[in-house]
Amino acid sequence: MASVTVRNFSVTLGAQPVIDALDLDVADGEFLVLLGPSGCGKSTLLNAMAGLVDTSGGRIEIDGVDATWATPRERNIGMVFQSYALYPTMSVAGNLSFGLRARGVPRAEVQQRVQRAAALLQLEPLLSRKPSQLSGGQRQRVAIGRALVRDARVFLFDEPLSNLDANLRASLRRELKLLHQRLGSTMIYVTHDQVEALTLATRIAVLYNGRIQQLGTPTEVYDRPANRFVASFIGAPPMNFLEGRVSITQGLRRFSVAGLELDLGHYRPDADPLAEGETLELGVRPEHLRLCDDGTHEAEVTLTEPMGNSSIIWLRCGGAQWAALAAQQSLPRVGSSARFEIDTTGLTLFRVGDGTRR
Amino acid sequence: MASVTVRNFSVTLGAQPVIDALDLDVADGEFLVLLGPSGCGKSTLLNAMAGLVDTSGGRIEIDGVDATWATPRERNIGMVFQSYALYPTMSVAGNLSFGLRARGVPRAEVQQRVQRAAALLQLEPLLSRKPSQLSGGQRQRVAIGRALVRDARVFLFDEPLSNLDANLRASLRRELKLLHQRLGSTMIYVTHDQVEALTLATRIAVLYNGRIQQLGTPTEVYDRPANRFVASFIGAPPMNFLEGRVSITQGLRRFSVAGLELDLGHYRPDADPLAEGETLELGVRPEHLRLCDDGTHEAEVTLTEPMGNSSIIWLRCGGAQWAALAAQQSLPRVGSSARFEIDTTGLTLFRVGDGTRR
Amino acid sequence: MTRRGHRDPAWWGLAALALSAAAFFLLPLYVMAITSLKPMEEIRLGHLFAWPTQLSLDAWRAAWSGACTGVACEGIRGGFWNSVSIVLPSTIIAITLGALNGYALAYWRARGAALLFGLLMIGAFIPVQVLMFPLVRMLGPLHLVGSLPGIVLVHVIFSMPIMTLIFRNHFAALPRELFLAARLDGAGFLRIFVLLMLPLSVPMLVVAAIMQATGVWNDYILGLVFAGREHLPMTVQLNNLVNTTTGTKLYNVDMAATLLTSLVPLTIYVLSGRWFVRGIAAGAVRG
Amino acid sequence: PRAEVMHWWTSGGESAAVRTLADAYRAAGGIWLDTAIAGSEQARAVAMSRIAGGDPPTAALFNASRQFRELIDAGLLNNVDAVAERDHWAQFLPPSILEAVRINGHYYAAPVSIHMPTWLWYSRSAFRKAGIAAEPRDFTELFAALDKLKAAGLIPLAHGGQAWQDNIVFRAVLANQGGADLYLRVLRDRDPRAIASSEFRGVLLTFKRLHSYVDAGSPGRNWNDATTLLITGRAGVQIMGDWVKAEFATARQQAGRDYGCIPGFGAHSPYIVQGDAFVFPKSSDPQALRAQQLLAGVITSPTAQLAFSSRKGSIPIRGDIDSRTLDACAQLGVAIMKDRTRQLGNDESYLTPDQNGAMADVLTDYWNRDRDVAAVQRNIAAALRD
Amino acid sequence: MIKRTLNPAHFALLPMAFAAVAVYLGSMLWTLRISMSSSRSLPLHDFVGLAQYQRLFTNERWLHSLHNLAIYTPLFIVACLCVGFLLALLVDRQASGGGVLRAVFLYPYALSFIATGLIWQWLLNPELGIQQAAHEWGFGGFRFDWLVDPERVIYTLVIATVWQCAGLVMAILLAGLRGIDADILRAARLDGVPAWRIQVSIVVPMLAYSFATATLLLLTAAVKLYDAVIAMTQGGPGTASEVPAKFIMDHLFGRANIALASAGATVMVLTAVALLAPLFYARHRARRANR
Ligand SMILES: Nc1ncnc2c1ncn2[C@@H]1O[C@H](COP(=O)(O)OP(=O)(O)OP(=O)(O)O)[C@@H](O)[C@H]1O
Ligand SMILES: Nc1ncnc2c1ncn2[C@@H]1O[C@H](COP(=O)(O)OP(=O)(O)OP(=O)(O)O)[C@@H](O)[C@H]1O
Ligand SMILES: [Mg+2]
Ligand SMILES: [Mg+2]
Repeated sequence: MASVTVRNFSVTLGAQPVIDALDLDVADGEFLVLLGPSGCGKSTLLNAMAGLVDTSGGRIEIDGVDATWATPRERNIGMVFQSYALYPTMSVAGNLSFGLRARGVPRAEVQQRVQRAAALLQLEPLLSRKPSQLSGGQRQRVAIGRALVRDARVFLFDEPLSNLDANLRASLRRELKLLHQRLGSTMIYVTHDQVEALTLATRIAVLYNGRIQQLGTPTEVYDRPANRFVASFIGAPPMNFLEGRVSITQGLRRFSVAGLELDLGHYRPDADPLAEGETLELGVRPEHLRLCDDGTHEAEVTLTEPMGNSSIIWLRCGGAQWAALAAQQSLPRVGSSARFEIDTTGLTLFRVGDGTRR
Repeated sequence: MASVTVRNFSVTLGAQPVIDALDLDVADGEFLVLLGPSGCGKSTLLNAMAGLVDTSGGRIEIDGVDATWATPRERNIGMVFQSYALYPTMSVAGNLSFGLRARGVPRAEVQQRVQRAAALLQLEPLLSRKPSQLSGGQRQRVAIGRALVRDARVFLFDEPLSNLDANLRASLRRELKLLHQRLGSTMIYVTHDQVEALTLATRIAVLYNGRIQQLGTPTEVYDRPANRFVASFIGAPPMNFLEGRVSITQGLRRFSVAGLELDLGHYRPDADPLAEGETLELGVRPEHLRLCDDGTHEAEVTLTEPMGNSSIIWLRCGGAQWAALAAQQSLPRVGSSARFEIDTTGLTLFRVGDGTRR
Repeated sequence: MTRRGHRDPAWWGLAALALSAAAFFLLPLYVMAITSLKPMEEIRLGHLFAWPTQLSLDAWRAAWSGACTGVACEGIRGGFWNSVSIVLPSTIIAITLGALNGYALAYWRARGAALLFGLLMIGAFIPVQVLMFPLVRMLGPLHLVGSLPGIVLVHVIFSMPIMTLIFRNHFAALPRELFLAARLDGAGFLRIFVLLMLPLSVPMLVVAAIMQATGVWNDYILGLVFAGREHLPMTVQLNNLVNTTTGTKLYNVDMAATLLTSLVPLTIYVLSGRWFVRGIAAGAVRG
Repeated sequence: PRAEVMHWWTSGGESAAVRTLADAYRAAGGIWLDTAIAGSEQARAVAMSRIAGGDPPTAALFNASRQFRELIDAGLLNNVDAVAERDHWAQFLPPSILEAVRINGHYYAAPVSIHMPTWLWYSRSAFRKAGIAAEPRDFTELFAALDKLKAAGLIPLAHGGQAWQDNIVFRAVLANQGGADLYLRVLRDRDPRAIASSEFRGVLLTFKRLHSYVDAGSPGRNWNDATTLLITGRAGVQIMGDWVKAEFATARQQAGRDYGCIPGFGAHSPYIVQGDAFVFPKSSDPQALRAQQLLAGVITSPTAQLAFSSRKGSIPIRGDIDSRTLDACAQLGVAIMKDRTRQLGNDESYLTPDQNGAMADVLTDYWNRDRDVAAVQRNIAAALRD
Repeated sequence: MIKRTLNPAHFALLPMAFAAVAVYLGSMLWTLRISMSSSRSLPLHDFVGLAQYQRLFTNERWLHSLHNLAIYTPLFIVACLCVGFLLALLVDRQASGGGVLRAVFLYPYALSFIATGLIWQWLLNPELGIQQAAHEWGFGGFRFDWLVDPERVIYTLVIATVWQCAGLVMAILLAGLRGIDADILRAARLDGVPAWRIQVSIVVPMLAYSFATATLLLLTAAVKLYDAVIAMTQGGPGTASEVPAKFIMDHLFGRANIALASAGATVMVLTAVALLAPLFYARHRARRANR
């Protein structure tokens, strides 16, 4: 129900600036996922949006009206705090219902909304407990519930699922998606889990050094990272980075790196075409290294990390380390040699200096 | 440096029993990962092992000597609390060094250990900060550091990486593994992240309803789950469960489910051989459903969830819903029909009643 | 939200409330002050709130160094250092013990401790004058009556219930995880107390200091009985000055003396301000 | 010899007075250590507990009354018979005082001063304003005067509404209207019939009638604030002890010129004697005894007495000295004291503090609320019974 | 938590144990003993049974004192807590003026009541103080003569003592306030809770322990109420504002009847026990549950 616009927004905590001159437009009804390394200012940004910390500059608009000085109540924002910040003296039920009661929602409705939230988050048996009597994950779920019972215009989630087990997380993820579709309210969601990010987001914003590094749809961010940081930050296991040179022989562009010659036929640079002899950094995602007996390249297996339904296989080839993602279960022996090929459609090239996408 | 043995251990919090009559043997130098749904008692178990909560029964031995009544100091256990429990009035450095100073480690060594931990956890710039001036992830890292600076006999980690970004998590995961190999100290590790579980664990214990459901190596637990719960709990996306019947035609056992006939030739039941007409529940992991144009079965694509390097593809076939994990990027259109085949080597069968493995 | 603060009407409301409250609290002080600046003739006219026709500090001078309090006429200054030498140890010891007790009661299960504490609290309901006599009987043989250690001991004993109560409740309100984490770190009873708990109690320590210092400073009855002639606190002089049945009264001197005597506690209050630190336990645990 | 002297004389005039004693003692070769504690009860309490605690002062001030009986019975006091015999106390001490200090033949206290608690003070300026020519000579005239004052818009009776002040007014009425006989039968003999008598009833009624002449601000007021009303001419009359003179003095007012003092009505009005006396606790210190003997001698000596009284506003404990140096009111008192028949003991010299207090409770309650007189008589009887 | 052969707490608590047993328990027993004797100004050790108690409870003034205390205590405590909490909020809110305000609200606690009591006596005296001033400023009808009104005098004691103690309560609550994690208040503000509601529903419960401290503190003060009475009313008008502590003190000293005084003290102690025991038990239970 609301768009959020942030204009050259700055927040300074203690001494150093955490957010500086940040611009961000969140469209009405959007599900924006905020990604960024630990300590980059995600929570601070959410707090500032909610009007909980003083901004040292800039303005924020909700639905086009200036809300820079609006009280949290006026903004009507729902938030899940990273440190759950539950009301320690209230029961779970009390925590869930407090906001509603404070806003004078009729008793019956409060009842029924709390019930719904509790059911959704599997909290029914705990409704009468105090937060101190809950497990970590249960506390987190209460924190989620407290935000969800209210139909806010904007929801801010700060790593809401980090302490939940995989199944619960998956189901809540689905629930959130449905909820978002049903309410159509704007959601800003901080997470470190890339599955969450990619499955939930309509758009992803990558925050780093107090600025937005890239803002785009999941596939954009994943397939066409704006710079080396974004590329390295998104995707687990992370991208392989190797420096090499562009060479052009009778019209076809190739990239020579660590003794390999990769065809750049499919590569579409952002700016002017690749020039002979350019030194660039190559980025290849592990899933684009395919192990197969008829692979073009030969390598030695140095380490294997099984991850259940897939495994990381570390290869040494031409003095360089490559990580490959293999779906199959049967892992090659460490020390054995394996053949692999690189899906050249998935290559990315970065300038060596500023790391921007070439 | 120490083995931990827990004998019919019970903990009651408030009214209801959280852990009841639990037995667990952690070998010296083992890296035991403790898995379980939210609220199943993992933290409680750790706290009890550390001697921080009253045990209502049972005994715990460290290195074979009874430690049921030993003081935390005597147990010499290092622990990362799920709720970080940092010392709010001490700087990060103070938090890290407190335990060392308490044990009278010489100043110089304290210094240098704190430095090492800080470097490892990327906390150097924050050493002089107070916890209240840290971000969630930074607090968590301090909590980890506080445990790591001490060379305890036993380390207890309660979801130590839950609030860190993927890269940091990956690198710390690796560090922990190295640390474990270097120190050779026993580690008990609670996590909800199956990658962590599978990559770190020498053995995995699955806790549910206050008892250990299965205790085994990662591959055992993943490939031969002891019961339906374990199977459903481990593996994301979760296993497909479908009820069906065993049929034997001229010596070959087959399993007919949702209109499909699956060959059970590779299946080795735990107990006596499968009998004709047995009704069982089939468990197939999504990665064992392979989409390929020459697949034996036909199905309709109902939903696709891209997850970066892989995607979940939901198929309807014979009235049943199947989740398949596909590595490739190019996703089939929703509503289109697709062919797939099932890797029958990866099947698991469960008794319908108690859900134990057949 | 300081910057936002100035804008909303609620802030002004609060400010107004604060001012009126302050006015109410200051009214008696105002009367005391101007009374202390008036000559007796003017006071006799009985215009309580009227500003003095001519301000005179004579009363203050007299109170400090001139007024008679018996054969001696040296005002109240005599006992000043006595008071100081009583207050300092009494306060420090009492607070230390109180904090230690509170800490032990809140975190360490010592059998019977709760019972002792209950006993202590009940004792807090007996007027000290009642306890004075038995205490004299008790301390007399130990030659503690009429000595500095004696009076300090007495103050420590009489303040113990409240001091213990304050800190017990304070520690009970802190998140228990902190204590557990410290235990796990291998810290012992005292180390946890000194390095973790005391820093977490700064505001409470201030409150305790305010209470104890004021209480001891203003006491004179215990001082009279237990301090002995050499250590009589200045409040005894103050009392002799202000509190007489059939003697003549010089109100201006009385007020001046009272204000003078209260200067020490007042300074403590003002200075204590910066120790009321915010968010002591913030960022400790999540939940 | 060193003497630590404990007393409650702390305010300006009082300390001036006690200083004369100190000087006299020093002159006699002693060393006077002064322990002044404001408030007679306070001071006595501390003295008691110090005596009990085993470090007693050399001398402690008490009222010449039954207050120190138990100390004597408990054998905690030294007597000063030697001094008393030497100086022939028996000959010059007023009987009521003698009674108090000489217990079964031994002198256990050295009296210092005599106060008369029930003086009637009036402001000349107020009387002038109200057009009152002569001093009232009995209660009818007093009430007439009070009415005149009221009519003149002044506060007729300046009174501090505190139990002990109410009590003083009562005793004034009892002594002057009831007369010495009733006074003694009630307070000394605690004779139920006397208490039930109609005379006593009359006394109570007069007492209550006085209440109708006090102002609204009276309750809780300190006696000196009441005196201030006289000094500033806002009130006419106050019934209070002769320590009031010190208050007048500090306001530079003089007896006869600015205010008048009436010891009682009529030529034979009784004179209530309220004495202060030092007692001498036993102590381990050998030289204390000498100090106590010396002290007893010094404070009762004519010169010391004269110097002391003139400053304290009291009258000397001995009639055998020339009192012309004292102020008018004091001389009046000394004159009256010559007639032993007019001397009456203070209530506390007849009653235990306990009985006294109980009666005070009844009286102050009667003074402040509407009580049936008969009930009050019964209550007083009950208060004095045990 | 853990059974320990040697508990350091035991050593730490030794001084407390000494004070509690040797001094308090000892004195209480001694007092009890004396209350059963016929002691006057010096302790005797004869035995007269409950005679003193009998006398106590047939004594008009004692009963009236209890009655007064019963009125005074709840008023005083509630008023102190409310005012103190309000002041704490005010001081807490003022970023800059906080220090000054704190001192202003706290200073009455520093002044001995001998003098301030007199000031209050003046202020409340209809001929002299506020009422008079009001009349001079032209509010002829204004009446404020509680001090001289036997029915209302007790309330003037409440006013003066609240004025004296509210500051201390403020300090205690302030210390508690400073411990509250800001995130929780933020969460509440996000929930759209009005400021007053945040205070009532969240801050107050979180300050439960501080309030408990303050309440107990005030309770002891109320029971021992003495100085204020002496300084302001001396128990008057008549015996309208008498309180138990004054009764005890009078008999302890002026009226030299320590037996009766001891009886009074014993009764006060027993009342305190009756009041506290359930409180303690409940708190004990609660703490257990949360562990
Ligand atoms: N009160 C403070 N004073 C100074 N610096 C602070 C304060 N609070 C936070 N910071 C710093 O601000 C930065 C941003 O904090 P923030 O909590 O927004 O990080 P984050 O992106 O949420 O990290 P995480 O993913 O670990 O939660 C961090 O580096 C932190 O150290
Ligand atoms: N003080 C308490 N009183 C009553 N029940 C409690 C108390 N503390 C925890 N519990 C319950 O005990 C169970 C186990 O808690 P525990 O913290 O061990 O769970 P957990 O396995 O760590 O869960 P999570 O993964 O969410 O941290 C939970 O269901 C919780 O509700
Ligand atoms: Mg954060
Ligand atoms: Mg947990």
